[in-house]
Amino acid sequence: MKFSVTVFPGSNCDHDCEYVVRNVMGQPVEMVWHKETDLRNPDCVVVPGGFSYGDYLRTGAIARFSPVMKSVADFAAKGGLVIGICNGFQILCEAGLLPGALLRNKGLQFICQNVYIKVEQTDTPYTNACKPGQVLKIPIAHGEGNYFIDPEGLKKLKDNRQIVVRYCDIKGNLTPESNPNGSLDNIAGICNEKRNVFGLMPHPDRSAEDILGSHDGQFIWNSILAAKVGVS
Amino acid sequence: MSPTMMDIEITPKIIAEHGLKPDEYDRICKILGRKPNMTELGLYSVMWSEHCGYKHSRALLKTLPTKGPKVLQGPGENAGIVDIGEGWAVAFKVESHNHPSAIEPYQGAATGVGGILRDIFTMGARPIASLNSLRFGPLTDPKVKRLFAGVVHGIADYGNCMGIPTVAGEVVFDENYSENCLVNAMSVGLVRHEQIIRGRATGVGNPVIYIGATTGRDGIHGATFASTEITNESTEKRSAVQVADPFMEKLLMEATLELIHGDLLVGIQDMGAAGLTCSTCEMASRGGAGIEIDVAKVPQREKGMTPYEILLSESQERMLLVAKPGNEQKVHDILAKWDLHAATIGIVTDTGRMVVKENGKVVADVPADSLTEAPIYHPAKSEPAILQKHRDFDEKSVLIPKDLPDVLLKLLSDPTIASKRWVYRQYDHMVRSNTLIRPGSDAAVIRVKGTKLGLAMCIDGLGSYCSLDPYEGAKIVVAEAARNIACSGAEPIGMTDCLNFGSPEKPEVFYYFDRVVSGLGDASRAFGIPITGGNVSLYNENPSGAIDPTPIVGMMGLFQNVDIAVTQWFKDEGDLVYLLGNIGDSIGASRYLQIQHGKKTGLCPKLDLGVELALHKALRELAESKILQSAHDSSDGGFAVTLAECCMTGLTHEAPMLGAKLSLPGSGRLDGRLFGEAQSRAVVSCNPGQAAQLEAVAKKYGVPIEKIGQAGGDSLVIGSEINLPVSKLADLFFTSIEKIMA
Amino acid sequence: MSWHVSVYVTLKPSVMDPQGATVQRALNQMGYKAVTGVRMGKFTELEFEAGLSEEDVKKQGDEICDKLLANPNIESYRFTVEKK
Amino acid sequence: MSWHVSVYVTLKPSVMDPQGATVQRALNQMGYKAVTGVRMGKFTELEFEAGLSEEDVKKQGDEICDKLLANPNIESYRFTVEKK
Ligand SMILES: Nc1ncnc2c1ncn2[C@@H]1O[C@H](COP(=O)(O)OP(=O)(O)O)[C@@H](O)[C@H]1O
Ligand SMILES: [Mg+2]
Repeated sequence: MKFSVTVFPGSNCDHDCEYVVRNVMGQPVEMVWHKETDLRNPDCVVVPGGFSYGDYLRTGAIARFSPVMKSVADFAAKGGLVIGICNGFQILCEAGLLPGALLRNKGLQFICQNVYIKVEQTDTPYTNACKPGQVLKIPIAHGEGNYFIDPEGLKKLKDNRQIVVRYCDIKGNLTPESNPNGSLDNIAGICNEKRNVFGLMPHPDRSAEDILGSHDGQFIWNSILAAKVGVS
Repeated sequence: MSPTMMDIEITPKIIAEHGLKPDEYDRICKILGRKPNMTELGLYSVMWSEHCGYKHSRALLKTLPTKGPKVLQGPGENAGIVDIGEGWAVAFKVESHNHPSAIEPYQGAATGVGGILRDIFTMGARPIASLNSLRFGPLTDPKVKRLFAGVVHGIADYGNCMGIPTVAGEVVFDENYSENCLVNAMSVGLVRHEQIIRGRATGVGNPVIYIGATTGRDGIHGATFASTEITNESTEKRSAVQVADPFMEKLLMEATLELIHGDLLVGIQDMGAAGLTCSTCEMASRGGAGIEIDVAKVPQREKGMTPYEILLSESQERMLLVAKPGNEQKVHDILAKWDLHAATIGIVTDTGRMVVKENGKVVADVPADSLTEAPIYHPAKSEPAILQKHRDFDEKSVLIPKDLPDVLLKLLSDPTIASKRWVYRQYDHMVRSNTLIRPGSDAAVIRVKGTKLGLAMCIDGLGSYCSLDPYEGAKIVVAEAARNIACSGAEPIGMTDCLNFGSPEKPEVFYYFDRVVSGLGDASRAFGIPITGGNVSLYNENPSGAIDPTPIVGMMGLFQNVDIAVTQWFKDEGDLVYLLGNIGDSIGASRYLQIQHGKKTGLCPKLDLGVELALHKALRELAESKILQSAHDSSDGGFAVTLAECCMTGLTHEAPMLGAKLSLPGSGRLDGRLFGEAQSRAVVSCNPGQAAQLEAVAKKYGVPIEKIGQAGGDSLVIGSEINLPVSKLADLFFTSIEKIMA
Repeated sequence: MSWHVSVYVTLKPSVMDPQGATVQRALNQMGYKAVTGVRMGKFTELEFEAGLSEEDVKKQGDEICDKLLANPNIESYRFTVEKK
Repeated sequence: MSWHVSVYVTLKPSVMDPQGATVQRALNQMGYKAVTGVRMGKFTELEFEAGLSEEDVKKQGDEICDKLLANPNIESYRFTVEKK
C-alpha cells in the first residue's frame, strides 16, 4: 500500500510518520512538499503533526492554503484515504474536510502524556482491525485539541456515527477526568460522512512499537492496510 | 553611518557605559594604533564583555580536562562533539539565559532554548533532545509563581514548535534565587562524522552569507547586559528583550542542515550574543582569515539603523555562513525553498582584519583576533568566613523529630523534591519517536534509529552543597550526574557545564568559583569524563547579595545496546531490594535539615571519587548483564525519599505503583539514616533468582551491598519507623506543584 | 499614506472561552471583584497600499477575514478602514 | 446594564512580530499583494458591574491592563469604556 506524507513548513511529525509506515509497517512512502500538487499516486495520504506555520494565527489556518491541500481535497473527494494526526487533524478541520474546530485545551496548557481512547466505530478504514469498544493507549501532545462543534453538527456526527474514538479511562469509561483537553463529548477523533477522511489528536505514529511504551497505534495502521482502497 | 555617530567624542563616561575599564580602553587604542570610533568601541564592548570574553573565568576554565579518545570537538566551537560509534557522533552544550528570563520570563526562556539549539545545528548536528535546569525563589511568592510559569511556558512553546523533545531537567526552589532566577538550557544533537562543520571562515574571496530573520534594534547590548548585576535600572534596558520566533528557527534548522549535508559550506556560525559582531570576528579568527562585510546589505526590519546598531543587534534566529566557491546560487535556491531571507553581505579576506563598511565606506577596521582575545584577569579570592561556621555546625544540637512519617510526607511535598510533572507535561518529550525513557526516571533515554545505540542524558546542580563546601559540592554535582547515567545502565561519555555565580570581582565569590572549578576538574579526571564545553554566567547578584554558587552539569551516556536500559521504579511483587553503598547517618547539608529544621548548614557529604566510580561500574555491569529490575540513585531527600520514588514513579510510564517491606540499615541517628544525603548510594532491585549474581557483581567492584527487603503490597514500610500507603505518598508527590500552580 | 484596517475577531457567544474564564478568575482573585465577564479575542492591523480604492480594501478585507483571520465555525469578526 | 470595556493590546512598534510577519507572507502568497504590513494583537472584552462609577472602571481597567493583560516590556495597550 502506498502512502504519501505531506510536509508543511513547521511539520515535525513528518519523519515519525515516515518511519512508522516504512520501517514498522514495511510500506512505501513518499514525502510531498507543501508547494507541490502531485501527491505521487498514493493509496493513503497522511497529514502529520507539528506546528505548521508555527501555529501562528490559529492551528492549521495557514497550512490549509498550501498548494498541496487542494490536491488532498481532490483526492479525498474521489474517495482516497486521508488521515490527519494532531496538527494534521487541525488542518483538515480548517480546510473543511472534517467538521468542527479544535480550541485551546481547557487547562490552557500544552499536554504531553499517554491517554486511553475508546474505539466507538469499527466500520472505518482506520479502525477495522479493532474490536468495538477496544481501549487503545496512545500519547497526545497538543495545546489545542479541545474539539468543538455546534449542536446541529454534533447531532449529525452522532446520527452518521462519525465519532470514531473518544477519550476514556483505562477500563473504557468515558469520564470527565479522562478527557485531557475539554473536548465536547470526549471526542478524540472523527471521520467525514464518507468515512474516508479521519482526524484524531492522539498520535498513532508515536505508539507503534513496544519499545516506545505502546504498540496500540498499530491497530490504526493495520486497519489502513486492511482497508479496501478505491479511489474512483 | 550617520556622521553624527562617527564624530562622537569618546569620553570616559561613554567608555564606562560600554562596560569597559579605562585600561581596557587604553589597550584598544594600542591595538589599533589610534583611538577607536564609536562603532569600533561597540565591537570591543560586546566582545570583551564577560559573557563573550570570559575575562574573569578563562584562566581557570583552561584547567578543566577537555580531551579524551572519543572527543571529536572540545571547547572553542559552538558545541562539543563526542564519537558514539558506527559513524555517529553526539553534539551537546548547555547555556544560561538567566538575566533575560528574569526580565521577561516567557521570551527570555524561549530565546534561550533557541540559542542553544542553534549552537547544535550549526555544527551540522540534528537536535534530538533538550534539557533544562531551573532555579527560582520559593513558590509561596506569587511573583515567583508567575516567573516559574512563564519560564516553563517559554521553554515548552519553543521546543514543542521546533519538534525537539524536551526530555529531562531539574527545578530547585530556594530563597537565594528569589531575585535571580537561573534558566540553563541544554541541547543534544546527532551528526555523522563526515558532516561535522565548524564556525570557520576560510578561502579568500568566498562569499559571506547572512540568513534568517531580519535585523532589528532588539537586544542591543544584550551581551554586556548579561554581564552586569540586575539593578532597578535594568528594567529600563527593555530593548534587551528579544521576541522568540520558533517557526523561523525551525525553517532555519531545516535549511541549515540541508546546506551542510549538501556539502555547500566552508563554515557556519549562529548569531547569538553580540550578534553579527561575534559571528563575524569569531569565524575570521578561527579560520585564521579576515572578513569584510557591508552592513547596508544586511536585511533590516527597522529604518535608519546605524552600523553600530546593526552590528550589535541580538535579533534572534539568524546565521552567518561562508559558502564553498561556486555554490552561492545553490545556497540561495535552498534558502528560497524554505522561504528564508538570504543576503551575501561580504567576503573572506586574508588580512586577518574585520572590516565593516556601510555602502562601501569603511566604518570599522580592527584585527579580528583582538576581538576574540579579551583581556584575562586573575581576580583576588578569599575564603568566606561563613564556611568555617558551616563546618563547625554541631548536628547533635538538632533534635530528632518524633513523627518521622510526617517528615517523609513533608519532604515529598516540598516543591524541590516533588515530581516535576506539572513542568514536563507541558513539554513534548516524545516527538521524533525516539524517547524510550521519558521524564520520571534518573536519566532520559533516546534511541538512535537504525542502530542498537542509545543515549542517556541528565542535568544536575547542587547550589546548596556548593554554598557550604564548593570543592566537595562540585565533585558531587559531577558524581550525581554520572550516577544518574550509570543507574540507567549507560556509560558516561562526556559532559557540559554551566557555572552560575555572583560577581567575580568580589573575592569571596571568586573563591567559590575557583574551588568549584577545581572540584569539577578533579571529578571529571577521576571518572574519565571529559568536559567538552560549557558556559559561564556571572554577576547573578542583587542588592541583597549573590546567588549560591551553582554549577550545573549536563551529562551524556552511551548504550551499545539500548535494550538494556533500566528505570528507577520497582517492577514486580517479590523482587528483592538492595542498598548499594553505605547508608551513613549525617544530616549535614541535607534538604531535610533545611525543610524540617530551617537550617541550611552543616558538613557537606564527603565524596570518595574511587568509591563512587566503583559504584558506577557495578551498576553498568549489572545492567548489561540484565540482572536489574530497577536502579535509582539516592540523593536529595535521602534514603526514604529514594525508596518512596521507587514505589511510585512507575506511574510516569503507566506502570502500577508497588509498595515494599524493607529494613532500615545502618546505625546512628534515625533521621540521618532516613533523610541524610550520604553519597555513592543506589537502591536496586532484582528478581529473586538473580540475587546471587547481583551480590557477586557488587563484591567484584568492592561496593558495599545490603539486602533490605522485598517489593510488594500497597504500603512502603521502612523498619519500624515508616509505614505509609503508597497512594498517599504519590498523591502528595505528584500533585504538590500542580496544586500550588492551579 | 496607506489604508489601515483594524480587524476584531471574537469567539462566538456559544463557544467556550477557557482563557477568558481563567483571566476572569485571576482578576477576581486579585481583588477585582466587579469584573463579571471576560472574553478574549484577536486584534489584527493590516496595512494596504494607498493606491487601492476604499471599496477594494473593504472587499479584500472581508475576504481575508472570511478565509484566514477568522474561522466561521467558531468566530465572528468586524473591521474598520481608515486612510492615514 | 453593565460597563463594557474593550482592551486592545499591541506589540510596541520596535518589537518583532513573528506572527504578523508570517500572516503577511501567507496573504501575499494567497494573492493579496497589496497587503504591506500585518501586526497581531489581542482584543479583550471585560464586563464590570453597573454599580461602579465610570472613573472607577477606568482606574481598574488601567490597573488590569498594566498588571495582567499587557506585558509592559513589549506591549502597549489602550481601551474604551461603554455602558450598555
Ligand atoms: N524542568 C524539567 N524538565 C524536564 N524534566 C524534568 C524537569 N525537572 C525534572 N524533570 C524530570 O523529573 C525527574 C526527576 O527529577 P529530579 O528529581 O531532579 O531527578 P534526580 O534527582 O534523579 O536528578 C527526572 O526524570 C527529570 O528529568
Ligand atoms: Mg536521580
